[in-house]
Amino acid sequence: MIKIQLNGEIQELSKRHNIDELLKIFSIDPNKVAVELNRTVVSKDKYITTYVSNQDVVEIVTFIGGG
Amino acid sequence: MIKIQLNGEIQELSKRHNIDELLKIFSIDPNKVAVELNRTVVSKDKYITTYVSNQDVVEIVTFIGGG
Amino acid sequence: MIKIQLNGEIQELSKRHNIDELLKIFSIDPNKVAVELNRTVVSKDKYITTYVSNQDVVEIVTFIGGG
Amino acid sequence: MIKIQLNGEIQELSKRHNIDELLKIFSIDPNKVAVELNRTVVSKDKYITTYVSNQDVVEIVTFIGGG
Amino acid sequence: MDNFKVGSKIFKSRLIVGTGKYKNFQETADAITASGADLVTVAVRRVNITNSTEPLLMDFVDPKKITYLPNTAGCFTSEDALRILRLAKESGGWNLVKLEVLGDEKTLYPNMQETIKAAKILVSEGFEVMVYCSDDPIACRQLEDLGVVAVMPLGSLIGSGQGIPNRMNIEIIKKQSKIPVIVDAGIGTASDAVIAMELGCDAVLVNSAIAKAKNPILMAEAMKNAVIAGRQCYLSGRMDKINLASASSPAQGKINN
Amino acid sequence: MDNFKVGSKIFKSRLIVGTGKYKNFQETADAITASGADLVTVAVRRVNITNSTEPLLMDFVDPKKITYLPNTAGCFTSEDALRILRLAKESGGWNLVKLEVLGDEKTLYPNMQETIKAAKILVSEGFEVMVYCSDDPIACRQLEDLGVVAVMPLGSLIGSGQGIPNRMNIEIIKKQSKIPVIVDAGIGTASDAVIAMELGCDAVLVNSAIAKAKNPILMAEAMKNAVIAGRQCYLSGRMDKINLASASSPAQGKINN
Amino acid sequence: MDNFKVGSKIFKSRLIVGTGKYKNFQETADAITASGADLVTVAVRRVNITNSTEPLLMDFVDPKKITYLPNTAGCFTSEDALRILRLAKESGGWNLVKLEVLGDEKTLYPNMQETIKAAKILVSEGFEVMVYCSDDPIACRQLEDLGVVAVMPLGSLIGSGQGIPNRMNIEIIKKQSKIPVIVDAGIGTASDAVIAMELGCDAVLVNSAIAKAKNPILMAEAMKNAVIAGRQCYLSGRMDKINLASASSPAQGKINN
Amino acid sequence: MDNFKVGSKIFKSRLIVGTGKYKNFQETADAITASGADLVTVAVRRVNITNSTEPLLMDFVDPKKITYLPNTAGCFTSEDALRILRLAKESGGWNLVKLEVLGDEKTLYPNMQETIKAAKILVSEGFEVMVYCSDDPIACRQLEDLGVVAVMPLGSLIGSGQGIPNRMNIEIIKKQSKIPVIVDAGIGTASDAVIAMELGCDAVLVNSAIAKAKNPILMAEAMKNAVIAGRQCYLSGRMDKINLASASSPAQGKINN
Repeated sequence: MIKIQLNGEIQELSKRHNIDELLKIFSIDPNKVAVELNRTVVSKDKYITTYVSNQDVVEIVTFIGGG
Repeated sequence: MIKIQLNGEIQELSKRHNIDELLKIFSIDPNKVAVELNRTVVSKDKYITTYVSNQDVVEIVTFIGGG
Repeated sequence: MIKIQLNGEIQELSKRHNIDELLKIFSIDPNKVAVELNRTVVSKDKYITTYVSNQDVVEIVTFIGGG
Repeated sequence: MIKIQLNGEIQELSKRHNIDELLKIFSIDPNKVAVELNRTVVSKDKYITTYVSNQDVVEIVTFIGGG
Repeated sequence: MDNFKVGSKIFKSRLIVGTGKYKNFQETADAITASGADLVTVAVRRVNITNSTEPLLMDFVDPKKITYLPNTAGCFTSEDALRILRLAKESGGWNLVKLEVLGDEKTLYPNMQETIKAAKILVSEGFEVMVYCSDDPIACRQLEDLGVVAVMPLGSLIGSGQGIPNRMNIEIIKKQSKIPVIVDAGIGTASDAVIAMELGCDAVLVNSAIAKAKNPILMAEAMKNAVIAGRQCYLSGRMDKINLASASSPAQGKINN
Repeated sequence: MDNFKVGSKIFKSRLIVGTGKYKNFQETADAITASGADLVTVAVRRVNITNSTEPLLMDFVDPKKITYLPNTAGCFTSEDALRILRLAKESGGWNLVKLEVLGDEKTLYPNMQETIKAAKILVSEGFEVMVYCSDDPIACRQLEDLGVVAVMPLGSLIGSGQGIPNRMNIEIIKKQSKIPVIVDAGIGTASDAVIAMELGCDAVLVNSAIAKAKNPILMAEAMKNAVIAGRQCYLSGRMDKINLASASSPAQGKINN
Repeated sequence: MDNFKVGSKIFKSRLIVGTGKYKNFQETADAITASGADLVTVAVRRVNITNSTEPLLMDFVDPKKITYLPNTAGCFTSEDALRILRLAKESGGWNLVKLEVLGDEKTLYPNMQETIKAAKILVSEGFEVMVYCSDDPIACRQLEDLGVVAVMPLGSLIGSGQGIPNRMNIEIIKKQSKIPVIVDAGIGTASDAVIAMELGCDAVLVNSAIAKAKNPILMAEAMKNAVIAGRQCYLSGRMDKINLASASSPAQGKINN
Repeated sequence: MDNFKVGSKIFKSRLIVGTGKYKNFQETADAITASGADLVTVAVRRVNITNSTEPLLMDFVDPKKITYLPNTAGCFTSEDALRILRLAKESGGWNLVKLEVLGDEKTLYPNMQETIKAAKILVSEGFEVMVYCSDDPIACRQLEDLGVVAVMPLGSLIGSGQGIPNRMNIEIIKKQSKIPVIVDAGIGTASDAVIAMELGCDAVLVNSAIAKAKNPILMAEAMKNAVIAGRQCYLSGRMDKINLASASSPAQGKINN
């Protein structure tokens, strides 16, 4: 049982997950987002090998309308 | 007893008056106004000799603020 | 032998001509011009019956570029 | 005999002079100018005690018309 | 389709072009084609008696395809203007004409007294009269009441390219008019034409801005697109101007919140 | 063809549109189509964790067909801007980005100190940086010297629709720049866009003027034609303005001579 | 001294003020004093029969010290205007009058047809006529030829405070006129008055801009100084505008040379 | 009294004049007198070694009566500017100085990066710094936060006489500033100065517009009155602009009612 801050909100995970699993949990299409772990961008090819730990801060972003 | 239209309103006069009397009746200073009788200007020197008759239309005007 | 003023210049004609002949003399296409005889427009259907006399003033105009 | 650069031009002096003397030599009113010795401002109270040496760069400036 | 109706005629383009000031008739024809205009102003002048073989505008711009709008350019009295337009009518059965009676050589500003006098007569003779006029809303209404088919207020002096300094007058004229309002004179560049159309005008007349451009043909195309853009802009209803900034991207969802 | 080249990319349209402020994604997509733009700005924001099924911009505007230009709208420090653009780069391999570092909420005027700081770092990280900036010719040159691929001076405040009050600055910037100059912010109507292009700008960025029009789709089309008209006008070389009138019809040949 | 001569009269001030729209007669009088004006417009209206004791303008503004300029405000026909001015003449022997014949209630734009008609008659009756008119140079010349003593083209609509959008017309009118040209209507702020004078106008008429200011008395003083500044500026001949910078301090003598 | 306070000093006049570009020192002195200015900018330059008898500005304009404001005109780096002002300070104990660091010869536009750098140092050395700057509201706030005593945004390019194209920026700067805002550069005519003051500016700096007028002395007086008029206008609160007409004479009491 770990706690992370995901997009500004606390989320509880049963165990440490890698980014790939994390996206699946929230059913997010990896091709449409970018992920930041503790203020560092995680490149797509590291989604499997990168695990989130307790207290980690994760941001998952996408493109929206903007001027 | 005659009726005249004075500045757009019907006024009753006991008898035919000249302009000079007419102004006095309404206590109007002759030096501050101009008088029109039936659409013709009455010059100041004719105030004594010019009489208003029944049905006459009289306008007494002065200067007011304007742009 | 008659003299007319044509478009501002004196022209001599062997005899009285109608407008139709006049245009032919100067090889002008009737369909591209309008004719004025002594300041009155001559309608196309009167070109045959309208004759120019000595001293007449004739204007033959067309459309040119203009703003 | 020393050489200094004064306002961009080489000047020869018979000997080392202080700023006060220097101004006198060129008959310049001390109250109307400021003096810079080797890019450092010389305050008026140091005119007597500040001497120019060979190779020194001196600027003497005043106020002129400007926008 | 958003056609342009004036008098009894309907045109595809809201850009009317003049045919003066071009290098030659070929350039005139090419510019008209590039501009997409189907209504062009023309002047009435004496034919060359001494050389009747010299080419005419009609040889390059076919009046059956492009409607000629005879004008009275250069007339300084109502009499002259009437004389010209009666000839124009005869020469091609033209009914739709552009009246302009000028006040002086220096400004080419309209003489509205003479213009109104001539308009009255032309209407009575059955002409469909489009009138070059000042941007005076009252004079424009008087012309409309006389029965002219369009008012053509000047944006600025003919051939000056100074644009439309007094936009409020043009707007007032447009708001009050039931007949087409066409900005005539003063258009110097594409944005001037767009502004005229944004003000709600029904059409724009352009001559010098095209003929006097370094590249008249390309400028003719620019004007075509400008008039279309201005019309679409007017129809779509512009945003309000505001005095402070308004973000185009939402604040919500910012990662640094 | 008169294409628009910025950095290593080439675009057909000189109209760049923003994707903010629309009623919904469908309207956004329709407006883009009507505008003819092939480069559109987008913002980077958190995905909705709680409802991952809600539609995304990408579902309506295909990044393979329309190039996304990630911006840093809402960033007030260089750090925030860098963070956003690094994420943007990762999320789609985007290299061409729009940097904007704002000075305050009220004006959304750029903070040029922070902007220049961020631009320097982004260039060093291999980004192709287009920069929203003030209309300060010196700052624009400093940005160009840093290696940005385009300067985007504001016409007036973001979303204000106030147009381009200071045209001389834009002209000076254009004349001195080897990289594209794009008027960003302030365009409120079609004529504003035409004026920007007439000043010689390489492109125009429009968002509010389209999204906030009563009919955004028609306004998008108006802007498309406006940018084309302005570009053609610039290329064709406008007539000179003159202070008096110049007749469009010749005096020669007048019957009343 | 640079006096202002109109008709047979000479005035010290080139600022003519209206006397309408003030809170009361005292404020009117104070504003006139602050403005330095020695010529003020007044309207002609019926006296109050039912209460002849109510104060009159004359009780506050002495016509012996300040010249009254009777106007025909509110007249929409030449007949009405003639009637008013004939009464005005009688009421104080006034000869110098301001003619205005309006075209409609909404714009208060002059009806030039009626204005010219009335002007002709007034001149023949020996009036010295100053005429509120459009900024139409031809109509202004026609009025001058009729013998009016001053033309008073509007800057913009009466009471609109929109200033002088069409400066070229005012300049043309000034250049061609031998009689005084006075900008009437539209002045909304001090700079508008200065601009009118910089264009070469002989005087300016202001009413709403003073009466409707938060502090009318101070604004009256502002207008006084504005007209003086504008006149001096016109007489001194402004510098030319240039398109690039020109240093105010000399390069020569710089220590870093 | 409505004095003008900047830093620790108080001045009577809100018109600051430059002393450059005059025919000679006598004209400079006469213009200053006519302008009523008690604060004038001066440049720092090498004395003429070869001819120390040639007259100096000080011989015509007494620094005890008229405060000299040393500027750094012609400096393109913060180092040069610092050097000049340190000399200026010594030469007369001047503390109140005008900093300008220019970006290039052609535009004389400020280099804001260098300007901010120099301002920081000057403030730390105890100078009271007035700063010539761009009309960038964010940069102006940064300067205020650094402790400068006045910001002097350019209206337009130095010596161009183009006036104040971007009025919104000046207004924003004025609204946000606790220190005086002075429009510097670009004033070409009296109305430009009035407009600057109407926008709420605390003072105006004028040089070329006076020195380059045909009659500099009269123009100096014009500018004096212009600044007074503009200030009074600002304080009195102008009427609102309206889009239609508003009669200045009452309808009530009309004889034709």
